[in-house]
Amino acid sequence: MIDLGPHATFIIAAYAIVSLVTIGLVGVTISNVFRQARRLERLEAERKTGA
Amino acid sequence: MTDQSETISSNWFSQLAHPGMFMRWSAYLIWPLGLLSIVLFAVGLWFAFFHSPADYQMGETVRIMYVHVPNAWLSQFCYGLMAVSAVGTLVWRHPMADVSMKAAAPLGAAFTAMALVTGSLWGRPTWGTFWEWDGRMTSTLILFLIYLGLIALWRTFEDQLRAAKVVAVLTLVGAVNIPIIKFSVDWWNTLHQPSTFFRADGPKAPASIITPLLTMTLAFTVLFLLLHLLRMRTEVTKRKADRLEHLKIARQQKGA
Amino acid sequence: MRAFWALLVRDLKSASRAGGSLTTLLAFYLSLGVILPIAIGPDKPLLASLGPALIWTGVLLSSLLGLDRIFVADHEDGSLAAFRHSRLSLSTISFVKLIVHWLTTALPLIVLTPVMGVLLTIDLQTLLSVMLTLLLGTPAIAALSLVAAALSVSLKRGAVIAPILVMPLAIPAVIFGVGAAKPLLGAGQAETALLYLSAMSLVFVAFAPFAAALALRLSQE
Amino acid sequence: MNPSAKFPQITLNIKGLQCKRGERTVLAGLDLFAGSGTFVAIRGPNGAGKSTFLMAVAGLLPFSGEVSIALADWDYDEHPLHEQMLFVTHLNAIKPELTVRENLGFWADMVDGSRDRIGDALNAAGIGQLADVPAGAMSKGQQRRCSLARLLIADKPIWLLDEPTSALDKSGDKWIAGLISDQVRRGGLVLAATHRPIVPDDDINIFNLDLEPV
Repeated sequence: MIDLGPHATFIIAAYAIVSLVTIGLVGVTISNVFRQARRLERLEAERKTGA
Repeated sequence: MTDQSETISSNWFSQLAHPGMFMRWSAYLIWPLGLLSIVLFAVGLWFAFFHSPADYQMGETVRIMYVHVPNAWLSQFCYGLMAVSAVGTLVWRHPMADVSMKAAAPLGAAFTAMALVTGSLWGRPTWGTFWEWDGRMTSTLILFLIYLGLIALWRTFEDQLRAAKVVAVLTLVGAVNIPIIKFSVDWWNTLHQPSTFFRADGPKAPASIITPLLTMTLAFTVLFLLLHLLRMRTEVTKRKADRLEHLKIARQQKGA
Repeated sequence: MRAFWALLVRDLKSASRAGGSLTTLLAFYLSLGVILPIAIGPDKPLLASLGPALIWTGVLLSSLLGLDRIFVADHEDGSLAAFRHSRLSLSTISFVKLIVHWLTTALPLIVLTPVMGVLLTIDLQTLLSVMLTLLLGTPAIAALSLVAAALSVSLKRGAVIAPILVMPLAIPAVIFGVGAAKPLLGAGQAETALLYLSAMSLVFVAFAPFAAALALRLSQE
Repeated sequence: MNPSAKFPQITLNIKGLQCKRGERTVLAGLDLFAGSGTFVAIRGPNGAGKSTFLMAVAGLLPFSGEVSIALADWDYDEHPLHEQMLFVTHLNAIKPELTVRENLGFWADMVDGSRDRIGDALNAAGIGQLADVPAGAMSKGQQRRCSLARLLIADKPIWLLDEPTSALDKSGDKWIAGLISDQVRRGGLVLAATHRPIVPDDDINIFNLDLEPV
């Protein structure tokens, strides 16, 4: 890693937090996509059998 | 009162954005946006760390700017998008406008929070404290409060369809107030700190800083558009599922 | 016009008769006047210098207390639906509600401010300038409260959320209010702050009834 | 307008009225044509959309389809249409801390009625002697009578009544039936949603509108 100078800890902390939150956002968004898709499939299946 | 009838306008614009149509054409955008944002992040980070010199004034801490400025920009851009969606909900009665507004609010809050955290991490080595009541940072903090208010209002409504229009009104009221808040905070800032020799976004950035800054900003913006698209698709699916659930409950009541 | 006065008189009468909310409002304001000096400590010069800021914060917090009552009473007893067929448009009704809210909330607080001045050991000159800024600034806060109340009228838990919506939007009023009351950089700056404050109050009071009427119509659907 | 003058010719034309409350479709394609001198009795089980129908006609609820109301040679600028209607919901719109006279006086001012008819209205409603009592102190039935007395202090051609007889006793039912009969005889149009059937005088033209839950 290149020399980040005297304030390296703050630079690394900033990037760490940003990447953590960003990856968290991506993860939550994608998991929601699948969660709702599965929920819709389950309800549509029920409607076909139940109706 | 006389012949008051609501006909759904069927020009191509609302046709294109009809939930069913939206789900079809937006599916094609997911992978291109995803790949583009990964490439942009890779290039941006490479520039940020390996290919740009330290700033003669800020030193190495300028690299924090490469994540702070994009988030600060996105917190404004996202509110702008929500304001346009609010007008879409209230004025053009656009079917997807409230979905877009609801999908954008939490993202806006997250980007604003990141802007605040990176701003204070940048402030510590530069100003010596984690929080300096600097004009720009204070405005960003107030914007964060407005985002929280909007999300809270969304969640307090049970009936999401009615919530959409009411939240749209608050979004527009907020949009009108943001410039006033910015102006008053800057005025307040000059009151208490006659001059900070160092504005948060620094003097005119030399070329070597512009490229990483621009690439990272583009990367974050593309990521935001992708996440916004995905959240809109999730909201459409959720509303379809909710409707089926209502039918199931109604059927069960009739049956019981 | 007859209906305009009828609504104004009715609301003022029912507010004064069901006086409970007025006493809680003043009690809350006074208790702030007690807690803050206790928390800060009896250091008189410090309290005096913080005076205007504490009074403005106290007035803002107190006026947010009963803010959801503006429309909820009429919503729950069916008056709001009956207004639809009255001579007054929804925005005129909202304007009357704004006047009533200011008279029953901000005015009592301003009248009580001298007592706060005594508690915070403020000199007479500063006290008078604070009361002037309150007089000019509270209409803006009342206008914001009106819109927030209209937005949350049909919510079961609306009462909790309305203040949160008003707080960030009321910050400019507090900035110019305290700025005018306690000029750091001399009288010139107090004038500009007063001008901004009054301009903001005028604009907010002018637009709030229409925004509130729109919010009411939407949340009734 | 003295209390017995005739109303202008009214035409109410509803075509394909559809209403949704949140996710649920409550009214699906309802048609109704009614004119002056008619009493429309809206009947149906709970959840059939009686109140929703009245709120749609009163203009308090968005709907698709068409609701057109017209008054013969009427100056709509001078007297807007939405002011020619009185809508008594199942809520009484009364401030408990104000006296009965103050409440009715307020509504007289709001809907351009006349204050000096309050006395007769209260006597007709059977609560004449409670004029200066705080409304909150009265019983549910008396409060309902006070709310319905609003119909007598102003001359409006169209009445929309949601459960008018709720909380009323036998004599109250008879009073309401008489009230509606007079209004219809004057050429007014009354739309009332009720559980217990209202039996007006026999010369009154009744139109039964039965709603089914969707």
